[in-house]
Amino acid sequence: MLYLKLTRKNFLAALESFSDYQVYAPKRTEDKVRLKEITILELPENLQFERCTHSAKELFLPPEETLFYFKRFSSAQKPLLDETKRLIIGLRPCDARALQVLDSNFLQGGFDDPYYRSRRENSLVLTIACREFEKTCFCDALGLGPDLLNGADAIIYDLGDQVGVLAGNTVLAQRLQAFALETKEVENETQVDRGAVPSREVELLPVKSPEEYFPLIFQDKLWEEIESACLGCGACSYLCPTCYCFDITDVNLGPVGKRIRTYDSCMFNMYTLEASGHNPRPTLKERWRQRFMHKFSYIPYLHGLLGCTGCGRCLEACPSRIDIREVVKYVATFTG
Amino acid sequence: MENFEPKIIAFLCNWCSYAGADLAGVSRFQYPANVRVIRVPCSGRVNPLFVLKALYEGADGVLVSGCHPGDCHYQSGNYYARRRLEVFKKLLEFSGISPARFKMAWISASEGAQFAQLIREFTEEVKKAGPNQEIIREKSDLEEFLNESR
Amino acid sequence: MWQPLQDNPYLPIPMRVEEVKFESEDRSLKSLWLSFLAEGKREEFRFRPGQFIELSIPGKGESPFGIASSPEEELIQITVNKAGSVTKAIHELDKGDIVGLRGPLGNWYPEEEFVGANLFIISGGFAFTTLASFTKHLLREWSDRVKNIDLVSGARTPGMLLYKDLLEEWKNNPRLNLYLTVDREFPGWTGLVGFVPDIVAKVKVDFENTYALICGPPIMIRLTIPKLLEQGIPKNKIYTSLERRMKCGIGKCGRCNIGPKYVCKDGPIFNFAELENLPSEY
Amino acid sequence: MSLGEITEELIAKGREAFLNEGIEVLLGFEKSSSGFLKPKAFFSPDSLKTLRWDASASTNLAALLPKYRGKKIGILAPGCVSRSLVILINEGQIVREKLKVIGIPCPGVIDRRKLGPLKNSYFLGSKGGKFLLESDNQILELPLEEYLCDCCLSCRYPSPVIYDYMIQGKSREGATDALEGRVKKINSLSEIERLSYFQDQAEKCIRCYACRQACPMCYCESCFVESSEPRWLTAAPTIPDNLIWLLTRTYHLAGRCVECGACEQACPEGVDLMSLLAWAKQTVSQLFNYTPGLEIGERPALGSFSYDDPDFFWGGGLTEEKKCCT
Repeated sequence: MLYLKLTRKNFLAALESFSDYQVYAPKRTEDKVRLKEITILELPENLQFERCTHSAKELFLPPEETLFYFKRFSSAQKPLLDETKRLIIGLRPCDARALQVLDSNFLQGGFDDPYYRSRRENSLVLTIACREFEKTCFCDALGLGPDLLNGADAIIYDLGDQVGVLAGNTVLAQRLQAFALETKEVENETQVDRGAVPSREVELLPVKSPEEYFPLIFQDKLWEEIESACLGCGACSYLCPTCYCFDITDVNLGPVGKRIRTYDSCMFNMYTLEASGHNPRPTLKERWRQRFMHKFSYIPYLHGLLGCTGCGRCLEACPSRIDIREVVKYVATFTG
Repeated sequence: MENFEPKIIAFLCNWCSYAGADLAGVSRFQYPANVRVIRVPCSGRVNPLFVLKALYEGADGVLVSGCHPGDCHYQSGNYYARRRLEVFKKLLEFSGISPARFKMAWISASEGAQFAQLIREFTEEVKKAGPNQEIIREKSDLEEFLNESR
Repeated sequence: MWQPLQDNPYLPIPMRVEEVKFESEDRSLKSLWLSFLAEGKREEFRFRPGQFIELSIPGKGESPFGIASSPEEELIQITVNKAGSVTKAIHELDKGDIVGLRGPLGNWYPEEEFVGANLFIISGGFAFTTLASFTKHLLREWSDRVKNIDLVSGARTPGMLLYKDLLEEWKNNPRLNLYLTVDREFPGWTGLVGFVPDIVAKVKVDFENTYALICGPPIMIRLTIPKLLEQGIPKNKIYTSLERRMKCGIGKCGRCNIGPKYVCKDGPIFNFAELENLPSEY
Repeated sequence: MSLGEITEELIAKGREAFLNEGIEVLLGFEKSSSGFLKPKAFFSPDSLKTLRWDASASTNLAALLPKYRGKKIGILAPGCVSRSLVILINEGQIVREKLKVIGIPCPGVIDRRKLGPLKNSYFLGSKGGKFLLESDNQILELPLEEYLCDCCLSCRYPSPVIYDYMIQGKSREGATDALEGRVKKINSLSEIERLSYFQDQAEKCIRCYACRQACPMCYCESCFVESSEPRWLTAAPTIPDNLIWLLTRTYHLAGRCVECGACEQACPEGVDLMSLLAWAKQTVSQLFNYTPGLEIGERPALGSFSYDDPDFFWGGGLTEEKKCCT
């Protein structure tokens, strides 16, 4: 990886060479901060962006997406791939980490999701190192940190009047090199000047190894305790950057129609309800078991990385203020 | 929009209003052809979701017509309908959907003339309100594919 | 694992309905035989007994169905129970209609493992589709490499027994001991009477070195397994095909998992040793 | 009503309900990791140590009842929750004998939205018209009145209408016109402005259904949004689909909503739900002189009728002359 130092002006000038890219950055409307399309000129020189309340998931797995158009009773079909080029700047290391979790589902495991792949391959993700911890952040409690690249195309460190850019993407590195004051080939984040990185002592969450969690799936009493506060809504899964479960339905207009993909949540009743009326996960006990185990056991077991990035969005969204950190601790101490 | 021809959906109760509409036809009363009639057993059967779904799919006006209070074949169907649809009509107005879009009427089996008059008035009102843009679904991409696939 | 037929696993392959046939008196079960619209697609569509497909009715949706035809047959056969909006639409299909198909999906019965062993096939109700495909393929291609084959097929009434013409054919097939049963006495019924779990206990089968393949409603499976274990068949030699609500069929939409295993991608065929250390979410 | 007293009394009444009345579960609150209270089902008397109630209890506990259907249930109930229970009894969802209601005279509950940036600070507790927050390790003492939900500000029934036990204390007095004010503000807008206001609300909605799950009146086995035959709206959170969701939800609550505000507290996207519901309550009470959830035995407003209901139908209640024109 290449580490480059540039003045702020040069860094923005370098970005102008991506003129054929749509630029997205976090923008506040009322009490929500979401990724909005802006022009490169509108990028603030201090490169300070608020943390998005809706994660970058909405650009890679949109709440609604057309898979293909069809003509009923005929074989006419027209798939719709989104190939717009996007440059997304201002995300945080936890968002980049979340994209790695989404990649593990959509780009590995024997099948390839063309819709997700075309959005992922046509996007450049530039994160910024966090200046301070939000009250609900806990990435450090999971062993991650506010200054990691986490597979992003580049991370921008605030070095006062300059910026330090650790570029994982070679194309981006070359374009920045022309404007750089200093460049250095490095192995990882520890070898670079990361400016003022916030740090606090934090007690690591007692996350177990994936298989250690398996026996817990038979402990009804544990999940009964966790379930009691949950209302069974989709707020946590829709706002979680690593929750990718989706539903597929058809929308018609006379003889034609389109098959669309929309969000779904393991907390909803219809999620596993079978045509016979049997529901293998009838109550919130089984559903909370699925939610927790999927992030802390199944994804690590199948793909080798935690399904939770410590971004804390579910803490803010939950109507019952359920705190997944408490659930991790409680599960670790549960003796049945 | 003078050449705008509104699409109107009418839910007519089978025992009175449907018969009234039939009488209007038999008696050769003239009334605009914009209305598409859906027969329902009683005005009490009309679920406000029918109205929202009709507007969502592209109707410009929705009419619900039943027997005059007291004449209902099922005794109380229209009384329930009266409370429900009045609250619903006001809800549509409160949410900013043009009041002309939804109309409720009592038409008995012998009021063919009134039915024709009702439809003439309602069509005018909807024409004045213009095409439904308040709650109509997004169709442009599907219409485009429809033309392509022809 | 199978080869994706094309680069977009969500895009159905256009098919034509060649034949339709009601399989049960109450017309709730209907079989369809499908052919590929495009030339050469049938050769590309290599599947093994136990796999399933997602049948797509544009405008209604998609549903998963086990493939009932054996790999040697030209047409793809599925049997559909009328339950929801998609299956109702499928029941209204007729010869010549165009539908879509995605697949073949999921894993298959591990035939290599069964070589040299006895096979005890148990089917209940209309879950006979993939087992029918397996048995047809077995009798046509490789029945010489297994010892004896016993098949128990049960249903609520004689009219509900699936693939009656196939069963007739197998009645006088020396290679196969066929036991048909219905839940209670019916006029003109000459076969066995009783629930599948009881018949399984009564049937004299050599349980030494035997693999059991069992598909049917959950209650039947739950009552039959202990009977098989009592006879000494180990858990890893009892295979079943699980039912689940499915959407994508390729392990992406996250809904059909049991523990870390996706029924659509890692299944639907599992043996009971595998199922033992998974949550009892099925 | 200082924090301490009510807690001891709550636990005492809870134990009594378990031991004397034989309840199997008590629906109450306990402190969450953020200090704000979260709903909790207590299954035994000695687990009641963590039972709490204060001004951060923004969940309507009646919404948790379906989870423990068939059991004998104890429940903490300020005014709005007790009225929800009355409606659930009238609509045949629960049986009065299976309920042990611990009535709480309600001082009002804090609106998370009004906390703004403070909403993620640690909530220490509420006491006598004040509440304490800890943010960036300094303690803030804030007046309850300025942060109460609009529902609580304009609440006319803060004391429980049905109860088996009653906690000492005084409910909040002086109902203001906070909710009516919001409705008036919207009514003062032009039709186009009203439409764009509600289209903006529809645009915020992500259809996570937290409002539905938080509402005790939304107990349907299968909600109309999950119906596929017919499919009323698509699963996509577009503005027209979300308008169908918001309007139909409001309509289904007309004459049933007790204005507890739990839906607005549950909504993660800040959608204005209470203006629609306050309008519905106002309209139903003006048209039919009906307030939901006050007596056991009353029929739902839109589930009943009277012969002299107002009549705005074309061709109805018209003068004789208009009716017989050709």
